[in-house]
Amino acid sequence: MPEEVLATFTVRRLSILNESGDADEGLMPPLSDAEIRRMHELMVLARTFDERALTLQREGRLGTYPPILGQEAAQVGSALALHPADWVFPSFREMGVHLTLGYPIHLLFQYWAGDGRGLRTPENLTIFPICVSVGTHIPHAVGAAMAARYRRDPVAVCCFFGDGATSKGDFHEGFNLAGVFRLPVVFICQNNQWAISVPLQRQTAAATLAQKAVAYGFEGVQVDGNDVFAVHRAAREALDKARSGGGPTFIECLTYRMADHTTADDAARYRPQEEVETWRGRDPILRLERFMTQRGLWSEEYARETKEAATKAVDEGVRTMEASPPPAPEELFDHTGATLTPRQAAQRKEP
Amino acid sequence: MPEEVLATFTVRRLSILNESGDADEGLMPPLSDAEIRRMHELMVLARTFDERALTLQREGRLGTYPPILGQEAAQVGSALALHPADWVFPSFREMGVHLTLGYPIHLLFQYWAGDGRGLRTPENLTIFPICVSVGTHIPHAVGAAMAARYRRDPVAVCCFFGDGATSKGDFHEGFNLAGVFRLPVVFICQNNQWAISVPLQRQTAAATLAQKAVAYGFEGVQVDGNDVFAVHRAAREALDKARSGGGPTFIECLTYRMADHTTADDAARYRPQEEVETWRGRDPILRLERFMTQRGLWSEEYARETKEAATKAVDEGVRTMEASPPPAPEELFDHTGATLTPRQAAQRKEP
Amino acid sequence: MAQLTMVQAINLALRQEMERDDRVVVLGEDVGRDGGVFRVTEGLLERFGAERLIDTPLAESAIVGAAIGMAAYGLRPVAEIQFMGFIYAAVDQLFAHAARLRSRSRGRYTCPLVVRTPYGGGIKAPELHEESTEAFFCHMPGIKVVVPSGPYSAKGLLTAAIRDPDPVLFLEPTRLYRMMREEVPEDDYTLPLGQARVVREGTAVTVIAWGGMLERVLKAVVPYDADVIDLLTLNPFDGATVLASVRKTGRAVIVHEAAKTGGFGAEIAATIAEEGILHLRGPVLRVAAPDVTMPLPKMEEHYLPGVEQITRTIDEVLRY
Amino acid sequence: MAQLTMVQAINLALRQEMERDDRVVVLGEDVGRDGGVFRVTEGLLERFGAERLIDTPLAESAIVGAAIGMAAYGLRPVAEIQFMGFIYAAVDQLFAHAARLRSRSRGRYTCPLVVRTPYGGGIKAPELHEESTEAFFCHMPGIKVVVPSGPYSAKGLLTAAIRDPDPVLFLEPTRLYRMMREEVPEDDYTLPLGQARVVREGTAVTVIAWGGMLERVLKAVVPYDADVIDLLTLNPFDGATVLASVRKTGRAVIVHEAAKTGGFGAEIAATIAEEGILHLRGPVLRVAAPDVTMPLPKMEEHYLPGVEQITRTIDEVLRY
Ligand SMILES: Cc1ncc(C[n+]2csc(CCOP(=O)(O)OP(=O)(O)O)c2C)c(N)n1
Ligand SMILES: Cc1ncc(C[n+]2csc(CCOP(=O)(O)OP(=O)(O)O)c2C)c(N)n1
Ligand SMILES: [Mg+2]
Ligand SMILES: [Mg+2]
Repeated sequence: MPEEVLATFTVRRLSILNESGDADEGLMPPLSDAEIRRMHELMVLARTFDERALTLQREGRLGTYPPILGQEAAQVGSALALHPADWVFPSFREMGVHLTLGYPIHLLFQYWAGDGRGLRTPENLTIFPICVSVGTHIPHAVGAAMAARYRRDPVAVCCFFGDGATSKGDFHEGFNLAGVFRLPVVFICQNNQWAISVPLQRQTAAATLAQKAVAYGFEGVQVDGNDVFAVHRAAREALDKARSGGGPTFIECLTYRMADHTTADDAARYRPQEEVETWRGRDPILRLERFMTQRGLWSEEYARETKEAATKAVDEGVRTMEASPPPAPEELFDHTGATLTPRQAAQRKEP
Repeated sequence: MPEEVLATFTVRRLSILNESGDADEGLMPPLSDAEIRRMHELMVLARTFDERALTLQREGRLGTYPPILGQEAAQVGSALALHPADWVFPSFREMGVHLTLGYPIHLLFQYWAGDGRGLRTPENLTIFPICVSVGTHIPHAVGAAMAARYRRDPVAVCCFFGDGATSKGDFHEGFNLAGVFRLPVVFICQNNQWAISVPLQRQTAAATLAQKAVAYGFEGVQVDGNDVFAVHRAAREALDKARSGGGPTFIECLTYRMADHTTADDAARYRPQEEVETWRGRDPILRLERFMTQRGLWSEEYARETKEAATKAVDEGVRTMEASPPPAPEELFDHTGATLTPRQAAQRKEP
Repeated sequence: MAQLTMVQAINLALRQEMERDDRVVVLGEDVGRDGGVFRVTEGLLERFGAERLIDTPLAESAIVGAAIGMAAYGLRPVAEIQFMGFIYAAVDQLFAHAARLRSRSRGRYTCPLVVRTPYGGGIKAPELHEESTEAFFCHMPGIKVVVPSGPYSAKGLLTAAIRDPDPVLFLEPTRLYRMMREEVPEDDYTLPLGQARVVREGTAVTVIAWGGMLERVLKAVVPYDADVIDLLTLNPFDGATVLASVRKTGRAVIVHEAAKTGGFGAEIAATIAEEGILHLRGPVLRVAAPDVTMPLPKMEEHYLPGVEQITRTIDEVLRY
Repeated sequence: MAQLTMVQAINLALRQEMERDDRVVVLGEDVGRDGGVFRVTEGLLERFGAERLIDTPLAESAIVGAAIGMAAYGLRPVAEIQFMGFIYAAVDQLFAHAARLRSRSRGRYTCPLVVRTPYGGGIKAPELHEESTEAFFCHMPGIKVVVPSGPYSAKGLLTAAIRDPDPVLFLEPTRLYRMMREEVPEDDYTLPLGQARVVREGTAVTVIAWGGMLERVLKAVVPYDADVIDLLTLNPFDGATVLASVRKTGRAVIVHEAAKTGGFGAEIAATIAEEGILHLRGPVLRVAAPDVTMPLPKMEEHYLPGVEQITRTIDEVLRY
């Protein structure tokens, strides 16, 4: 139909660091060498944690666990852009975010071992409990942003989720609310291209997830999710914008789920190994290491020390987790409400 | 951020007939004089029905009623593009659609009088029952489209809703499904710019509703919803496309709710009378009449006859409705399931 | 002290809590400019501004979901669902999140949230505008369910609900909104959640009801020597008061307007059958709607339990 | 005839119904290529193609909503919700639509839809993967609720559910998926919905259970002279069988793994208190989880009713 054009929208993609480790200097976010090393160390920590979690699970010491392999740049790069007072709403596959923010390793392990006490966020952090029900935490993040704005708190709210979550009604309702009230919230989608066995093209007919922001009247951008600099830059700009009243942003980090969905899954049933191999070449840590080598930030010794430090921290986390006594049966009743109902009180006493 | 452009989207607006009654001949859909008169007659019937419903409500002969005043073009124009085998999923403010498709007037009145028997669609029509819960029928339409495709039936499914419905999770989930499976469904939003007291700009930060289709990877278009030719053309093209395997379309009909939300509402509490007055000048029937006058399709006599025919049909509808005996108490139990449960059977016998 | 309708009493409770505590904010569809479709929030926008009287888009899951986020952040949101028939879309947020935030975070985050919604039949409204499915919500630990039965209890209970540290579903019997006036103190008062009210004392039969049915029960019991209990809070419900009465009377009739099977009357009857059976002289009877969904207005009086049906059931249990 | 697990029995039922009736289609998350996260739909994609084994986007409300549209159009959709903890998002579609389509349209449109979902505890799965909130769904006229307790009943009931002209919620006790094998006929057979099964006859006490609890009940009752009833259909439930048994034994214990308050045990107890009380010798007791939400794996055995708790309760009621 020939008609009047009302509006035009473009969806952009940001990438800074390519697979060979070359960075576009014009786009590089301002990062000191120490900060770049910190990025790398955290990504190594995340991977070390993840490897250990898989081992522990195989040994029956953890329950079902969702690996983060391949998503370290998206998680560490974005989490490093957060301020201490910002609020974070994770889904269930952002252990790299937790680790970057200093969530105690033993608590993470405790949670994945099936012990709810691991979800009690330490007082110095404002991370919401892991959300298992996909996408349903998005409205919580939006509500927190409403509250932060009402309180005139100079904070941003940051909400993480996967590509599958973009299909949920709560994604839509939450995004729409964020748009209407121009809230200080940044939505970060780790588009790892799979939701269990459902590939992106069966999740949505949209060519990008970033373009979904068009529906809500705010900005959406795609970044190379395996490029820690691009992720960091996009997150930093969006969080600054949020804190300074510029409203919400949607960041799609295009990445890849290198491992099975969880330890209960067998991805070989539904996806070609070649696809995984292709993405192996795009490994976010490898890429950063190549960059660091070019910059003279990498050495065998540094690498060994980094891995050792990570291993040590993870070892300690496992030890602390396993040293903590199992929950007592009465703890069942501890936090349903501020006080027990008469019936709960009676049930608590039953043998 | 300077970045690579991944994709560009445009949102277009179609209008053919302006307020003075001039039509863009290049855009006019192919309509015979008789068809144009039929359009007009149906719009007059819709308005006559609506006026009568308000009177009956004031007299206590109907229950709460949502007027359609001002939305006749959006309803009649689109419904006239439907084929008899197409499936229609209305919300609660599409009596013009019902009337165009030949839904018995007395049943419409009966329903709005609070008698559920009015919602039994006659066998020759495939109109779903009125959906009161805003937007929640969108997935039903999508499911019917899936079924139609599975059956290789050459039909389209057409789903109607308002601007408020675009905020609901079910809008999103349904649209996404329609996109993924490229289903034969046409979504028609009557954007009458108000959802009770909430104006469009508080419903969404998107500049148009049409652009929401970008999120789902299919086409969205805005049409002048008070321009019966534009609505008809857009609906016809979209329905043809759907029937021939081209996938879904979203049509935003930009119109205006001229009356209160329902007879239980007082719009003067929340919106300026001037806005209503501005839109009065854009009356869809007036506009068509101006066009018909230019074309020589309009005369005092024709107008009188049209109004009389409409009044007669509506009178008859009221008479038939009021002549039907009230439902018997046992009818409560008639259609909960194909058979009564033992408890229902016992309850049915209770005094 | 003034004679107020329930609408006015609720409005007053909201207004006073908002004055008292700047953490209290109200959100929902049409609650601001329009003052709510029943005028419950009338005048509050003018008094407290759009930051505290938030007209939301049409999205029930987001209304409750955002309220959860606000509550966790430290506010005391009062969310309105325009009619109970539209709360089903928010059940996921209520059950998977509001009810569990405290336990999920082992006490680190809490959810002091009130969800208000008009509920119940008898107002000749369209489909889904007269639901009374309170029982659904009484099977979810972590959520309190409160039902006032008049202006006085509405104000006292709503105030208590807003101050409660955990999520409360506050069901407002629509039929009572303007049906009666009661003396409602301007003063700050609360009625404790979880406590039933003995409305009338008697020794021959215990009649238990809540919300919109109480008024019919009180009409029905006039000729009887009946203990009448207004439950007020359904979850956690006041089993002690119910059992004390049944121990005295030996007979129990439970009245609710929801469909019988799986209604909240079942829990009360079960509790009596479990803990009070030795004192019973006859069956525990339920007066309830039949097992069909709420019909449209022309049929609604065939659906809702009427005075006569209550009377007949009391007569029946008195035969034992 | 083969010894099958429940997963295999359900798979067989789906396969046979799909062979028999081309109206039957399956939709849900990961049901196609992956064969379902529990492998319940394994091999069906290969057999029936992507048009009948539909991998949907991650959207529970749309899964049920679209299935309603398909059913109304004339198909017989079987929708899978991956875990019961995610069905809450589909409650609006179930309650406002699936349950009411027939009555809303006065019989013109119907909704022959099955929603299958794994449910119940005891599998050490993450949060929201072990819900047993079946009671919610038993208070909604128009929806049947069915719970098999083994491979044989799973096949017979699922076949009946698919052929039923109205919506059926089919809850599959996850713990039983691979716990036991039973003889399951290849032949076409159905078990009638709404009919309980007397699993074991006795005269001293009636024990009523369903789904995952039945196995524990059968362990617990070994030393007792107990009638054991496997409810199989919760809504509409087989009151006649329950009452006949209670009339015989005079004692009733109801066992479910859901939280006690408002659980479906309440309805059974209430029915007994209403219609069977004259035959009772003692209280109607419920063995249930405490009034808290399902905890994470480390606590789950503290939550779920165990054999010992059932035994203790039977002992208690036998004291009367
Ligand atoms: C509401 C809901 N439905 C279904 C599930 C089961 N489930 C767990 S993860 C998952 C896929 C999630 O995909 P995505 O959002 O892309 O996140 P990813 O797993 O890739 O990190 C599904 C279907 C769930 N947890 N929540
Ligand atoms: C899910 C739901 N929430 C709330 C309501 C109450 N309500 C009825 S109509 C309406 C506004 C609808 O606005 P819109 O979709 O623009 O349709 P319009 O009334 O303008 O035709 C509201 C909030 C409802 N019917 N359904
Ligand atoms: Mg994913
Ligand atoms: Mg509107």
